[in-house]
Amino acid sequence: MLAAAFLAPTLLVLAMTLSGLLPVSARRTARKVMAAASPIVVVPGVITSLRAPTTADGAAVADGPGALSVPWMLFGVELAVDYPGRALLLIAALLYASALSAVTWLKLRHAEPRYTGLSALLVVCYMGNIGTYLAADSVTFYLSFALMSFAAAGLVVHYRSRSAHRAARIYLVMSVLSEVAVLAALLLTVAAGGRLVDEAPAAISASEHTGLIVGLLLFGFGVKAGAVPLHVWLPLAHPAAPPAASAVLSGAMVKAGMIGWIRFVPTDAGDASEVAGRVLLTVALLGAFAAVAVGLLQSDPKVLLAYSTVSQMAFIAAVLAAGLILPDLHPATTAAAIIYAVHHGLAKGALFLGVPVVSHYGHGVSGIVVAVGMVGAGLAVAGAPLTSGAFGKYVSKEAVAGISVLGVPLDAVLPLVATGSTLLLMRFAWVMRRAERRSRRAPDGELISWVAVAVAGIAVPWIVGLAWFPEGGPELAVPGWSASTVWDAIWPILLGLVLGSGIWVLHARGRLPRWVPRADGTFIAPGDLVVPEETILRTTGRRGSRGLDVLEAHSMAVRRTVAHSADRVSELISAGLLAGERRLTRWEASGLVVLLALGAVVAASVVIALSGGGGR
Amino acid sequence: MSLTQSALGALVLLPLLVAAVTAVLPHTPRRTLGVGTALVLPVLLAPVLWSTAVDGDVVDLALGGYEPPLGIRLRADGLSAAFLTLSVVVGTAITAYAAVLPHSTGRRIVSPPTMQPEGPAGPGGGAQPEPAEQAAPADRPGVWRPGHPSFWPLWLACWSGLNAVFLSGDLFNTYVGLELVGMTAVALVALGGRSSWQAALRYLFVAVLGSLLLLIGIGLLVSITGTLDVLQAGAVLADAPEETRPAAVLALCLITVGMCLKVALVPFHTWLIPAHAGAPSAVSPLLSALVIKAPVFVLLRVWLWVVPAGEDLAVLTVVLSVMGAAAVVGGSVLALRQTHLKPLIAYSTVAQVGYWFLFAAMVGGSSSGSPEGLPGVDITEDDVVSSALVGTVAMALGHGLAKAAMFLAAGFLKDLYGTDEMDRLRGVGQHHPGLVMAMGLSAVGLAGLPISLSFSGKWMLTTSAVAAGHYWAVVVIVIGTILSAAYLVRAIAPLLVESEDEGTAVEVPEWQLEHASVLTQLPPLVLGLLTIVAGFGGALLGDLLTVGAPW
Amino acid sequence: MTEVVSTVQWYLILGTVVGIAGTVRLMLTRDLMARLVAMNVVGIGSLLVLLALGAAAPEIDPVLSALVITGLVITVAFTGVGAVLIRRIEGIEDTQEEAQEDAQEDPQEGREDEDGGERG
Amino acid sequence: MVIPELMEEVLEVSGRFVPLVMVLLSVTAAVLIFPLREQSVRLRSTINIGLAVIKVVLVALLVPPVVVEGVRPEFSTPFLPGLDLVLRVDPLALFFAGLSVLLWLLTTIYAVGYLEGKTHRSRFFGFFSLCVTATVGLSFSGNLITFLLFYELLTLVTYPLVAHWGNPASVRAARLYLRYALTGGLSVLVGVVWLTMHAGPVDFTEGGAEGVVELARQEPMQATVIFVMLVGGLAVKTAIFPLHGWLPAAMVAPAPVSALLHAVAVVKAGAFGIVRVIDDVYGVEAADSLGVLSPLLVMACVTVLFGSYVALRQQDLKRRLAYSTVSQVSYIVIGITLVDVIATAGGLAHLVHQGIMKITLFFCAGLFAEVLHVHQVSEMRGLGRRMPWTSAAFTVGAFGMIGLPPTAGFVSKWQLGQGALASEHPWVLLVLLASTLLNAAYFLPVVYTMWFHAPELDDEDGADGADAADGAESADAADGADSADDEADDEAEVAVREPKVLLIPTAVTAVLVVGVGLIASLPLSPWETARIIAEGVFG
Repeated sequence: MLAAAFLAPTLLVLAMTLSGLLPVSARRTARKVMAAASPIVVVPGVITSLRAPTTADGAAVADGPGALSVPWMLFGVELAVDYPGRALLLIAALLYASALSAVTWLKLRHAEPRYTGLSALLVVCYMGNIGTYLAADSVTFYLSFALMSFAAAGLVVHYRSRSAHRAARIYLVMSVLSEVAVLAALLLTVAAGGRLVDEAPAAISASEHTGLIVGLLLFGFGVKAGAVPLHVWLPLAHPAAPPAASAVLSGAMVKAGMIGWIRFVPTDAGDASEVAGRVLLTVALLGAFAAVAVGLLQSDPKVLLAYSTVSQMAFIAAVLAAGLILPDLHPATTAAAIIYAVHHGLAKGALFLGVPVVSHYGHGVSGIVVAVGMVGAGLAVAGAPLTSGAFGKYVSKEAVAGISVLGVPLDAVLPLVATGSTLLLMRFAWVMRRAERRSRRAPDGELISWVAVAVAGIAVPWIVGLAWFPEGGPELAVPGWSASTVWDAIWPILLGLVLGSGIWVLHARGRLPRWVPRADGTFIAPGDLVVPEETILRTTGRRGSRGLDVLEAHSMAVRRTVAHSADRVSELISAGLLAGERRLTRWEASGLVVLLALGAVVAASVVIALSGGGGR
Repeated sequence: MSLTQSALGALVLLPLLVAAVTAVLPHTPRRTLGVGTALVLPVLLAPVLWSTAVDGDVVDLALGGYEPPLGIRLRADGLSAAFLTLSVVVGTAITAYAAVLPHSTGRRIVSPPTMQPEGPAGPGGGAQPEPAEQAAPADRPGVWRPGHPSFWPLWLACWSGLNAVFLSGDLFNTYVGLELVGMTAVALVALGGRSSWQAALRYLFVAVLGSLLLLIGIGLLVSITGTLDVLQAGAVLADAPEETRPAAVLALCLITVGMCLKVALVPFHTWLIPAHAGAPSAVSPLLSALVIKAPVFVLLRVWLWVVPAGEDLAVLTVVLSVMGAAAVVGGSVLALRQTHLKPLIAYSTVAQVGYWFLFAAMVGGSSSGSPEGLPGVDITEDDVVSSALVGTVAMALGHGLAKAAMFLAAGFLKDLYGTDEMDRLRGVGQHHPGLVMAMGLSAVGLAGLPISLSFSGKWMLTTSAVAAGHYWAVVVIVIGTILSAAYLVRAIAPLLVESEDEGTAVEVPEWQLEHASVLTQLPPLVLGLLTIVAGFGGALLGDLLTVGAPW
Repeated sequence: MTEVVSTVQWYLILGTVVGIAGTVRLMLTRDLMARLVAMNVVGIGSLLVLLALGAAAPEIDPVLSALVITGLVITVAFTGVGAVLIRRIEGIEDTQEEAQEDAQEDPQEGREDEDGGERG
Repeated sequence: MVIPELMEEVLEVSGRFVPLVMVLLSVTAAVLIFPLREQSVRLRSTINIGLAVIKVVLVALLVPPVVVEGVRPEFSTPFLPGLDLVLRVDPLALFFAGLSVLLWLLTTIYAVGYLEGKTHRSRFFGFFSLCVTATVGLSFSGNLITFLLFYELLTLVTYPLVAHWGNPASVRAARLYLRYALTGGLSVLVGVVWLTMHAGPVDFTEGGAEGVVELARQEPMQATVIFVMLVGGLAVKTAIFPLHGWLPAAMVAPAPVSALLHAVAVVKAGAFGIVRVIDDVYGVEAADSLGVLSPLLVMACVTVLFGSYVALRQQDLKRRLAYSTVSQVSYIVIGITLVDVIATAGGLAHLVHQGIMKITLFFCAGLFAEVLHVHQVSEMRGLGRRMPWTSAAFTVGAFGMIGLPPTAGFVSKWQLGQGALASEHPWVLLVLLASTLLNAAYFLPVVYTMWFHAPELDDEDGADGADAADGAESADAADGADSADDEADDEAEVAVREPKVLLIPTAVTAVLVVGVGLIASLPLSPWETARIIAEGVFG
């Protein structure tokens, strides 16, 4: 079944490709049928996730249905479904299935342009994405990572608009940098003996280049996970993609960076781990709040959601960083990160998928359903009690107890992220409420998939956190119903609500101070840092290339001069020879030469005759 | 007299006889007889080659039964067999070419008032219409026509002379053969019409001077040794008393200078360019491929078989090899500067001659830098000389094959298009793929690139140069190879490129193109292929040359 | 090595001097006819040398005599060819008429004879 | 299992003739083709392709006995006094010969289509066959002199191919090529002569020829000079900086010729020669102790970066590919000079991998030029829509060049990286990564433009008419054509017919690029074979 999880999408994409051989009309039909069938390819993945056994400590059972070894492929492909893989596989399958059905189960006139191609790309991304979760050897991991990264560029640029092109360009540049960093790190890891993912952290910490490898890993996966300041592509790419694609980008793909950290960064590498943890924690906290600040100033709902993703991923990063700083916490932080990731993936997926749903179904009876769903998802992201968000936040907070930043305990800082989320989501709700409503249409794949994800967002995190949680794993704190627990979950949200309402009231009355930037996406453009970066790069690029042009011109000039003088010299030589030859061609000259030769012979023989003493 | 021996005699006498007969025959039978001879000679060659190459015997024949010192003695050892093979192969190919394309044999004047005294089907007349006739006004009595019937007797006599030189066992014979070759060669050059007469005369003077020097040298040797026989003279000189040595050296010097004149070693090469370039298309290849091989052969004989090596020859060997090096480099550079095809090829001959004289350095012995005694090296003096000999002979033979093909092709183009200026011949190669292919193959041979006989020769020569410590020779060979590749590309590449400027392109009447049938392209192509194929015969040649070798 | 020697040496020296003088002339003149004559002088000089060499031995060497005779014949033959060529070349430089006459008398036959003579 | 057994018997009986037959087969093709008339297309193609297929089959049959059982069929004949021509089949020989014959078959098919209706085809295919003769001979050469012969032959027979169009530009380029190659060849020649003087006829022996090793021990100075001459000469064909000048110029040749120059014939012959010299003549240890490998490594690294950098600055597609070749071929040299089993294997594997990838790219470039007259990178907008299959193949090739998994390029790059880390020069990893970045920098924009920009059509109005195909997808071989959608009518208008004869070989190589990478660990895959060879080299 594990093999089928990969084979099914491969076959589908192959079939879609090969249908290009058919005549035009047949090709169109075939592709339409296949696109409509595409959500089915996740079924083996779901089954695998549900049925694959894990051992008591969360590892995959060797020789079981949750492990697969293909020794002839590449350098031996190893796949294993362990606890993190299983959990993430499930949400990935759900998200992708929803995205696919949102794209394909529509009336033709409602569908995206080129939706069959989009669905094929989604399927490819799916393969790569679940590959990163399930890979048990470094090469396979890299393969999946690269596959996903590059296929996603197609999602980003789908609309072909100017902004989509810009987003895709920046996305590709960042992806390539991340790929190279990851490649370098993995090469070093494997060289140190960490071919299998299980052995990788130990190998890294035993290697001579631990610091370097960890740095590369932080950077490489940081790009993918949207860690500040490497997040710049994210607020551009996620909004640029079609909503369904944004859902998987935000919900599943960014988790590939997280799983990379979890799989590879060693905790027992002493200083290296600690430094890495500190660095990660710093940037994570910075990102978690800065993203909120920047996000609040945006006006595009999808950009808002993207910044929310940056903030949420920073939250996860902070949790993981705690595990690096205090290795004892590691099992707990990892588990917490997984659960949080599951929750966030579904909730954020629901929000992204909800953007078009609101505009299409956001009135009348269906509007109520939609509103409920969206608010639910939003509350989940904010971490309101009873929601999966509360579960994730609670688990995380428990896991990081014992770490402090600048003297403030981390578990006291993290809830403030929820405040930020609340603010962002209020802004999101505000923007969405004013968003244009299009003509209503009959329930179709868009609505169904949104509903499915929203429902899954309620149930799945609990399954993952409770039913599947490995018995031998760290002790998992489940939020109880004590007042303090509930209060802990609620106060950040309330704080956010108060702040947000305050701002809104001020704004509504026009009392906002003049210096406060207006939230129209102009004060700080989406992608924040990327704007100056782009400018700098463009300038240096232009200057650099001009400099190189000059250099090249000079080297060409030198070369030409050298070649020219060489030509001159050879010309002189051959001209000299030619002149000599011309002179020699005259009979008298050549005769003189002959005479000289003969004279030399005679003279020589006279000398020999005299010295030899012999006579004729 | 065994079959082989009679074949030996016939190789010399048959062409001579046929030459005498053709001289008194009308023109068409001359051609037939010539072709017949060319068909017979390979058959005669076979037994000779068999007994030298396979059985390893030296074939000996005293003509008319007279023994040395007076008798005419033919002897075929390995060296003879090698050169003889060249003579027969190239000779046959050129005969075929001349027979197929009679107008390649020269130009003659006929008088229109008495309208074609030999009839239109004469060997020169061919079957083609003659537009020149219309062009020539009636009041101009003399008209140049392509084709010259005298080619046949002259060429056959020349062939006989060549074989005589290669087969002669005594110096007298060598001299006579060489004279026969020289005389007929001069006459053959003169067949090229008005423009070639000056060149022929110049050639004549040089040839005579060279012959006289040879004659004096031979006389000196005879007066010392009392015999004309090569082997006997060599044996006598080897044991000769010290006081005869200067005379022997003087003889050697005279012969060497004489032969250098005839072979056109730089700086005695100036006669060669007009002679070879101006000769008719069927003659240039003969001159370049065969005629200058005769003096080379004589030199090899005298240096290796007759006069024993000694310290006192050191200066001479150095001078010769330096001249050789100068020829390689200078000839190649001058070839690069030519604008016409045939002079370019003639200069290439000058350059090639240089290679054969690098051999002198190897005969002169090893320099101090020789790698003897280094790990894995076990070279003796004899090895150096013998591999140098193999190399030189291989290069000479390779040159013979390749140059014959090259000159045939160039002459063909010149005849057809009326010019051999390379700029004007742009793109004409498109009409004659076989011809260009032949030129390409022979260019490989001339440049000494693998796989070709010249390459094998260069290899052996380089090896022995390195073994003898003459590293400079390697440099010369390398430079020569690069330059030769350069000028050959310069010669051939334009043929393949369409003319950029339509105005300069030469036009060829349709009938002439038709006339340039596949058959005419065959001889150069075969020779070109042989150049390449013979490259695999290096080892065979090495074995062959040990037959009757002086060591 | 008695008084015979001196005679022989005289001849040798004479031959050498004649030969060298001829060569110098041959090599340095532009006049074709002069060159042809000089060529013959060289021939005679070398034949003198050969004769002297033949005489140096205790008894006259027949081989050298044979060489001399052959050399003589060959020189004559070459002179003939040379003469024909010179005539033609000068003919070109002279008037048109002459050149045509030269051509019409089919000079090849003459040359064949010379070849034949050489062979004999 | 009948066939291998049969093959074994055949090998026993006529073993020594097998390599000879391989060489002669191509000569036969040339001899048969040269005299053919221009018009007899079918006969010529039949001869060409038929013989090419036979050779592929022969090589395939030779693989099991030679690689697995260690049989070494050998043919030798005297060439010069004391020197033999030796043809021997060993795994490395078979490795290279396999690449040659396979790609040759494909290129021949491509060329048949490419040259349809053009002039001088008999000449072209004749020299084409001679070219493969030289390459096959080169691979089976059992000693230096044989190698040299075929090496020079290769130079000569490629000259008419480069000059094929007969216009001044191509003749100039061909002359430049000849100048470079002949000079290099002479350097090799002198080196070989010198070496032969000291060490006798140098047989290729795993771990180094005896005499040469001895020489290197006793006369390191001379051995070094000879090494420099040999490798310096070979480096010309390998286009190692600064001897690469001819390669971009030679781009004027017909596309199949460029393809084979870059993928198999010329460039690879040089690289193969360097492998032979280092591994089988000097032996890695001896060469390493001479201290000549590190400078060569540095040169190769400089070439890798330089080639990529210059490629980045090219706007002409073929020139960009040419400089990419300059860069990529030096990977092989890097692998060999790192003195490590894995690195050597990686380098050797790249010999084959680069060939497959580069030939794909050149096939595509040829198709673009032929069908739509696209030569500049800037003209490639929307090609994915107009020529989906070709674009897909190009994408696969480009991803291979960048070294993305699971393409063949990834396999060799990964192993080179591993080898570098295991060797004494871990810094080479930096070069590899920098090159990856540069490769991405000059290939990704091309791929991106192809797929995600609208084609420039005179009658095209919509800006969003571009085709939705996954240019970024690397998983599937000939993907990217999954484009049909509601706008299929539009597509039918924009898409052009891609000639099948040209497309099929292109598709096959593209599939191979991914296939070879995917099955890297299967026995007898290029990578596994390279590993076996490398293990032989290091004893």
